[in-house]
Amino acid sequence: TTPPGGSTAGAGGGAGAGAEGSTEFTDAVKKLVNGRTLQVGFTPPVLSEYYTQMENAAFTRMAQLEDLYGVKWKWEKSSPTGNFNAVEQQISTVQTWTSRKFDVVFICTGANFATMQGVYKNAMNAGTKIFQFNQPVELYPVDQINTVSNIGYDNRTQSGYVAGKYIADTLKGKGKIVQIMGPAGSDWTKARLIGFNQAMSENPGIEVVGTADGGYLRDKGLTAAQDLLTRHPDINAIYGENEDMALGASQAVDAAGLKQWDGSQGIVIVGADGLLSGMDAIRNGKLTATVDVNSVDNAIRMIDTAFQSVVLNNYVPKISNITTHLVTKDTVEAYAAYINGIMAPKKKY
Amino acid sequence: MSIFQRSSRVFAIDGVAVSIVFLIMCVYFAIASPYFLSPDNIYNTFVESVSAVLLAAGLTFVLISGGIDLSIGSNIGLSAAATLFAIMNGAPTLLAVLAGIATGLIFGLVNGAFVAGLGVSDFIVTLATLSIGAGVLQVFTARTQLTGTADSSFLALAGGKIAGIPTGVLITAVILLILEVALIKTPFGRTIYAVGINPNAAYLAAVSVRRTKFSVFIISGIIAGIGGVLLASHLNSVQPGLGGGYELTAIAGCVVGGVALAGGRGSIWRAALGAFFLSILSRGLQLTGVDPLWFSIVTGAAIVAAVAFDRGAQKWLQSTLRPVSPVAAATQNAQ
Amino acid sequence: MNNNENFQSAPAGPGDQPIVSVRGVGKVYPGVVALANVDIDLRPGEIHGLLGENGAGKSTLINILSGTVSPTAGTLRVAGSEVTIGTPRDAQDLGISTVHQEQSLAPNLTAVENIFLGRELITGRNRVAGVLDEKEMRTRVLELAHEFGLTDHDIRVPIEALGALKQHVVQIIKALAFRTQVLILDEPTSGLADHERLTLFSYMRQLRQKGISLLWVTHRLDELFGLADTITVLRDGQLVATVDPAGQTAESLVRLMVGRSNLAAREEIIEEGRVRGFSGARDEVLRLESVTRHPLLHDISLSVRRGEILGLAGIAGAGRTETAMAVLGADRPDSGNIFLHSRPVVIRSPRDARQKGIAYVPEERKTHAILGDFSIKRNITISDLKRTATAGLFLRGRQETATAKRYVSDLGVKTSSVQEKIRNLSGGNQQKVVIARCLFTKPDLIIFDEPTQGIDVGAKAEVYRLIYEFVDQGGAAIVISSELPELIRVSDRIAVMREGTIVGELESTGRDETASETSELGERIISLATRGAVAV
Amino acid sequence: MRPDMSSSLDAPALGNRIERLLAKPGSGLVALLILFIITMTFVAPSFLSLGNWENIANQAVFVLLLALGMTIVLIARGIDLSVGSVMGLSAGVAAFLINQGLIFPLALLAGIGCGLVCGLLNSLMITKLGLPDFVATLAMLGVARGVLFLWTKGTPFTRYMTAEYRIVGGQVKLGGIISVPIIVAIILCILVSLMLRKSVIGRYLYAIGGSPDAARLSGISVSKVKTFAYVVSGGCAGLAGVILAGRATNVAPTLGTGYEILAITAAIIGGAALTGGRGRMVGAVLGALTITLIANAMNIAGVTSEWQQVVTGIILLLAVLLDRITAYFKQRQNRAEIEPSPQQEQESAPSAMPKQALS
Ligand SMILES: Nc1ncnc2c1ncn2[C@@H]1O[C@H](COP(=O)(O)OP(=O)(O)OP(=O)(O)O)[C@@H](O)[C@H]1O
Ligand SMILES: Nc1ncnc2c1ncn2[C@@H]1O[C@H](COP(=O)(O)OP(=O)(O)OP(=O)(O)O)[C@@H](O)[C@H]1O
Ligand SMILES: [Mg+2]
Ligand SMILES: [Mg+2]
Repeated sequence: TTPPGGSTAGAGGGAGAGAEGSTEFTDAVKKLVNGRTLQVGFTPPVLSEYYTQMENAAFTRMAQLEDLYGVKWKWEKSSPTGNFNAVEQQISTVQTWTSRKFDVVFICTGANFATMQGVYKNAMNAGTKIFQFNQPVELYPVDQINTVSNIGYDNRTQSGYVAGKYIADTLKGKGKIVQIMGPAGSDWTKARLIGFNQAMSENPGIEVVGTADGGYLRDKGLTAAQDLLTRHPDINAIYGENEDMALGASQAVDAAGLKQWDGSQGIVIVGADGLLSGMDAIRNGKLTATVDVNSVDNAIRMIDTAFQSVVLNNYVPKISNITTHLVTKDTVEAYAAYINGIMAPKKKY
Repeated sequence: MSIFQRSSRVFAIDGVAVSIVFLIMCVYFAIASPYFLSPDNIYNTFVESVSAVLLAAGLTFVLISGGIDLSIGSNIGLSAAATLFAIMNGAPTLLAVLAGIATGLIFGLVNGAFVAGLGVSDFIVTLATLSIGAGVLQVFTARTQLTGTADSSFLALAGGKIAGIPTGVLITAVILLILEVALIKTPFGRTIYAVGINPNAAYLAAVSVRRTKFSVFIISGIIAGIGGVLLASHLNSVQPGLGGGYELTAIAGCVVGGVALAGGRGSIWRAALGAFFLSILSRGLQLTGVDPLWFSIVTGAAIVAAVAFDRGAQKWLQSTLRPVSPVAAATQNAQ
Repeated sequence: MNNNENFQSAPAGPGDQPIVSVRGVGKVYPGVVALANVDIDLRPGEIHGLLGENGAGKSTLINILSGTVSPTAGTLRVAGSEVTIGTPRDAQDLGISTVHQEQSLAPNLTAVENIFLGRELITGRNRVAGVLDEKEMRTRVLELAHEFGLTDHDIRVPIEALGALKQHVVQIIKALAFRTQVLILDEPTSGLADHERLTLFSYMRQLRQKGISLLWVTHRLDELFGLADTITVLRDGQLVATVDPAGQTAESLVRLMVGRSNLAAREEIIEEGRVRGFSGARDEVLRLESVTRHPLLHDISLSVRRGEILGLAGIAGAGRTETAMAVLGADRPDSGNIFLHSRPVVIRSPRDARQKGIAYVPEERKTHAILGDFSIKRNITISDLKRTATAGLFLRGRQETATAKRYVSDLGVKTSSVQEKIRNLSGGNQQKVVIARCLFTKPDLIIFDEPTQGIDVGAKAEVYRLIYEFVDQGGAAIVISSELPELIRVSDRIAVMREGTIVGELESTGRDETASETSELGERIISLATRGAVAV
Repeated sequence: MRPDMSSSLDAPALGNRIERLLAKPGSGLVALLILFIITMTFVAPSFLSLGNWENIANQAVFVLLLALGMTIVLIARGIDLSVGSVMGLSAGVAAFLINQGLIFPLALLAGIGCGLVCGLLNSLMITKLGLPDFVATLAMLGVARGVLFLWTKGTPFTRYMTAEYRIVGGQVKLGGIISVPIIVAIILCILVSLMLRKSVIGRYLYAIGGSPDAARLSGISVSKVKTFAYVVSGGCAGLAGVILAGRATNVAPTLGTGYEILAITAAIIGGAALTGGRGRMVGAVLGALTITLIANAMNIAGVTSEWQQVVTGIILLLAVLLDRITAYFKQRQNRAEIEPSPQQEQESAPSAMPKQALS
C-alpha cells in the first residue's frame, strides 16, 4: 500500500491536489483517524523567513490531510524571542507542552544535544511525541537520540559539500575564497564546515584565505565581508554559511566596487537556505547560487511522519532525509515556484 | 490605631508589596491553566529557576554595594564547564565541585582586583571578563566534548531528591539562607549597605570600602560558580553559549525584587523572589498558551506593573502612618 | 498657637506691608510634626532672624517658603496675594532666593555654572537656541567672588575640588548674585571665618537698604544684635514669639528657645564649662614631624597629648582638613613621620586609623558624614560593628539599640526613635549622631572638623562638654574650627595654618580668658592666618 | 596599593583635586588605540587603507549614534537599555511604510518619530510612574522587540529598498565621495557637542547628573530635562534604525539586538559614568570607534570569533589599566610641581573627569 502522504510529497508535489490512494483506502484511514484532533507544537530556534516558509508548507499539508482523512489540527508555535536565554525558553516550552498533553512537538534547537535528550525522554514518557526537524543529527550518536524521528538533511553532504563543490567547479578548481560563518559553536556551522572542507580537500587549488563570524545576520555578514575584503580584495568567491550572510557579502562586494559573478568572471557568492528573498537576489545577479535546504519538503515530511506515527501507529524512520537543491540562475524559477506554491495555504492553524 | 492602619503597616515590611504581586500572578496562572499547579510543573519550575535565583542572590551583594557585575553570565557557563570537565576526567564529585567554585572564585578575584584594587569602572571590567569568559568557554567546548557523565553521585547534586524536594533546590535554599544571614546579621553585611549608601561617608567612618568592594565580587563570583556546578549537574552537558544573557536576567530579577541599582537597598529574599517571579512569568505564559510573540511585551509590562505597584504601596503606606509630635516622641524615647 | 506664655506682640517693623506673610503653616511628616500653626511676616527692608533649637522647624519653614517642601496646613501670601509655592522655580519666580543649610550644589559644575544654574544668561542673538553667555556670567560674579575670597582659579574648577567652606561661599554668592525680593539664609555663617562673616553682613545690610527682606537663621546669637531687626523664635515646631532684639539679651533668647521647663537642666550644662581636667600622665598621643604632601601640605609638625585639646586655626583652604586626612590615612603623606604614643606608625586608611585609636568627625555632614538611608542606630555603630556582635560575627540587635539609645539620650538627639533614618533628622541632630559614632569607637584621639556646624547654642555647649569629657577621661582632641571664639574657648593650644604650613602656635587658656584677652588672641591668630592674603 | 585609591574616597576637596589632576579622560584609550593601529599595520597593511577607514566609519555609525544618545542619558544619571530594540522597531516602521507606498522621506521621518515616541514613553515611565530608569527601559527593550516580532511575525520585512534608500543606507556614496550615514553622524556629533557645551539644556543635563537635588533647588525641572534626554536618545536610536534598515536591506525581527550593550560600553569607555554628571561627545566617538576598530582589525587579522571575544575583553581591561597608569604618572608629575599650573586644571571641563570607579 501507499502510505498516505508518502513519497508523493517527498517527490516535490507539495502544492498538488489531495487525491492520494484509492477511495477505500481513504475511507479506511478516515476510520482510523476518527475525527481526531492532533495538538501540535512547533518550536524553531528563531523566527525567520526560513521557518515561516516551513510553517506555510506545514499548513498546506495539514489542510490536505484534513480534507482527505478528517484529521483536525491544533497548532501552536513558540520560538525564543526575548533577550533572555533562548535555550532555556525552548526547554521550558517543551516541558509546558508536555504538561499540557500535546500529542506532537516539532522542535529544532540550538540547545545542547545531551541536555535536550533528557527533556525529550521526559516528554515521551509523559506521552508527547517529539520530532526534530532541520537538526544536524548527523553529528550525534543516533542510538542516543530520544526522539521519534528526525526530519532533515545531512548538512555535511547535502549543504556544505554542495556549496564547496559548486564554488570549486565554477572557479575551475583554482582560486581564493573567504568564508562567513554562523556563530561559533553552532552545530549547523560545525556540520556544514565538515562538508565544505571535504570539498576543499578534493580541490587543492582552492585556498580559504579568511574566515569571519557573521552571526547568521545580514548586517553582521555585511560587516564581516567588508572587513575580509579589506585584506583580501583579490578573492574569487565568498561562501556565506546562510543566505542572509551571503546577501550581506553581496552588498559588501558591490560597495567595494568589485564585480559579482556574471557567468564567466567576478566574485562567486554562494549561500545556503533557500529563501524567496535569496532567489530574488539570484534572479537579480546579486547572489550566484544557494543551497536550498528545502523548507517545503522538510515541513511536509514532518507533518506526514507525525501523522503516520501518532495516528496510524506506523514505524517511522529515525532519520528521514529530504532532498536539497542547488539553486542557480538557471534553476531559480523552478524552485521559487515550488516555494511560492505553498506560501498561501488553504487554511492557517 | 485602626485595623486599617495596622494592616497598612504590613506593607512596611520590606517587599510585601512585591510578594503580593507575585501571589496574584501565581493565582491567576493557577486559574488560567490547570497544569500550573501540577506536580510536574511545580517541580520543573523550581528546578529550572535555580540558576537564575542563585545568580540574582550573588549579584545582590554587588548591587547593594553600589556596583555591578556583568560577568556572572559567562562565569556560570565556564564554571559548569570546569565542573563537568573534572568529573568526566574521573575526578571525585567533591573535587569537581571545587573546580567549579574555583572557576567562579577566579572571576571574583579578577573583577575584585581591578575594581577594588585599581579603582576602574566595574561596568567595563566585568563586561571585559564577561567577554573573555564567553570566548574561553567557546574555545574550551570546541576542543573538549563535554557530553556528560554517568557519575550518579554527581548527577544527584541537582537531580536527586531529599524528602521529595530536589537537592538542587534544597542546596539553593540553604545558600540563600546563609547569604541572607550574612547580609542582614553580620558586621560584614552591614558595611556593604553602608558602602552602597555613601562610600565617602563609610570610608571616613572607618569602613574599608576597598575590602568590602573586593569581597562582594568574590561572593558574586563564588555564588555564580556554585550555580555553574548545579547547572552542570542538572544539564549534564555544557554547550558553547551556556550562560549567555543570564546576567541580564539576574539583574532584571534583582531590580524587580526591589534591589536598588544605585546601591544601599535590597535583600536576598527579595532578589530571589524577583528572579523567581520572572521565571514563573515566562512559564505561566507558556502554560496558558499565550502566543510567544507576546512574551517579551507581557514580560516588560509585568515588570513595570510589579515595580510601580511596589512603589505605589510604599508611598501610600508612608502617607497613612500616624504622625507623632517630636516632643511626645522624645519623652517616650527617654523612658 | 500664639497664646504661648512667652508671646510678645511683634514690634512695628521698618516696612509697612509684609512681602511674605505666613499664616498657620504646618508640616507633618510620617511620625513627626515638624511645624505647627506658625505665623510669620517678612517686611521689606528688614532682617528677620529666625531662632530655635536643633529640630525646632526652622529649615522646614524655610523649605516651605522655597518650594522644596509642601506644607500640610496654612496659607502663604506674597505681596498680598495668596500663593502656593510648589517648586523651587515658583519660589524663584516670586523673588525668593534661598541659601539652604545643606550643601546643594552640583559637584561637577564650576562655581560660575552653579551660581547661574537655573538662571543662565543667554547670548542676545541666540536666545532661541539657548546658547550660554559664559563670559558675561563670569564677569558678573567675579567681583562678588573676589570679595568672598574665591580666586580666579576657584571659580573655574568643578566645585567638588573646592574645600567645604568655599563651596558654602559659592552657595551664598548664588543667592546674592540675583535681584530678589526675599533672601532666605539658613545658617549662612556656619563655618565661615570672621572676615567672611563680616563681608556677608555688610552685604546683608546693603540688601536691606535696597528694601529686600531677609530671613536669617543662625545659631550664633551674638551675630544677631545690631543686625537683625526682628527675631522670631520657634520651639518644637511651634511659634514661641516674635520679638524686637533691642529688648533682648542672649540669655533671654536662649530662654525663649529652650522653654521654661527645660531651662534648668540646660543652664547647668551651659554654665558648666570644663571643670575637672585630666589628672593622669599627659603622655603624647599624636605627633606629626615634617609631614608633607604635595601640593598643599608642607612641613607640618604638631603634637597633642592626653587630656589636651589642640585647636587648628586657618582660613578656608589653609589645609586643616588636609592635615586631618593625612593623620587619618585617607591621604598618604609624601614625606615626614607620624608618631602615635611616641611610636612611628604608617596609617593606611581611616579603618586603620580607627584600629589605632583615631576617630574623625567630618566637616561635610551631608556628603561625607551621614549614611542617609541608615537609621540613627546603624549610623552610630557603623565604625565598630564588631563591638555589637556576638563573637564579632552576628550583630546583636537589642544591644545595638540599647547602645544607640544611650548615646541619643546622652547627647540629647531629638528624634522619635533610634530606628529613624538619619536623613530625616535636623542638621544639628545629625551632627550629634556623627559625634556619637566617634565616641562609640572609644578612641584615644578624635579630630573634630568644624564640630559645631549647625548646632544650636544649647547643643553647642553639649558638644563642648562632650569634647571636655572626652579629654578629661584621658583622650586627646584636635579641633578644627573657623569660629575663633569657639576655638579659643575650647582649645588648650592653637596651631595656626596658612597655605599648608603651620605659621604659629599659641597657648590658649580657654574659658579662663577674659574678653579682652580673647580678642587680642583672636587678632593674633587672624593676622597669622591671613598675612598677605586677606585684609581684615 | 597606591593612595590614589583612597583619595577618591575622602573629602571631595582632596579626592577630586587629584582626579582633576589625573589625566584627561581616555588618554590610556588613545594610547592603546595608537599602539593597536601600529601593530595592525604589520599584520595587514591594508588595515590603514582609506577604504578600510571608510568601512570602519560606516560600521561605527550605528554604535556612535546610539552612544551619543546614551551619553546624554548617562550624563543625566539615567540609562537607556531600550536603544537596540527601538532601533530595530524604527527600522521596521520605515521599511513597512515604504512597502505601503508612503513616500520615502515621510517613511524615514516616521521611523525617527517612532524612536522619539519610544523615548518619550521611557521618560513617562520614569518621571510619572517613578520607575527606576533601568526598569523602565528594560521593559521598553522587551516591548519594542516584542512589537517588532508580532508585527513581522518573524519574517523579515524585505523588498523596500529604493535607490534613495541605498544612498541613505550608505551603500552608494553621495557624489562618490562620502556616504550619507557618515555625514549624518558628523552633523549629529556637532549638534550634540554644541548642545552639551554651549546650551542651557546641556548645562541642565550635567547639573541633574551631578546632583539632582541641587538642580531641583535651582529651579530646574528634573523631569523635563530627563524627558529631553530620553527623547533624544530615542530619536538617535530611531535615526540609527532607519539608516540601518538601508544598510541591512531587510529588517529581521532581531535587528539591533544587543546594540544597547555596545552603546553603553562605547559611552563608558568614552568617559561617561553610570553615576551621572560626566560624559562628552568626543568620548562617545572614541568609544564607538574603539569598539568597531577592534572588531574590524580582528576580522582582518583572521582572529576567530571565540578568540575575538577574549581579545576584546583583554583590550578593554588593558585600556582601563593604561588609563590608571597614565593617571598615576600624571599625578606624580603634578605632585612634583608644588604649584599646579592653572592651565592644567582649566582643561578639565566638568564633563571631563573620569570618576574613579569606587563611586
Ligand atoms: N523628611 C523628613 N522626614 C521626617 N521628619 C523630618 C523630615 N525632615 C525634617 N524632619 C523633622 O522635622 C523636625 C524639624 O526639622 P528642621 O530641619 O526644620 O529643624 P531645624 O530647626 O532646621 O534644625 P537645625 O537647627 O538642626 O537645622 C525635626 O524633628 C526633624 O526630625
Ligand atoms: N592641588 C591643589 N591645587 C589647587 N588647590 C588646592 C590643591 N590642593 C588643595 N587646594 C586647595 O585647598 C583647599 C582644601 O584644603 P583643606 O580643605 O584641607 O583646607 P581647610 O583649611 O580645611 O579649608 P576648609 O576650611 O575649606 O575645609 C581647597 O580650597 C583647594 O582649593
Ligand atoms: Mg535646619
Ligand atoms: Mg576644612
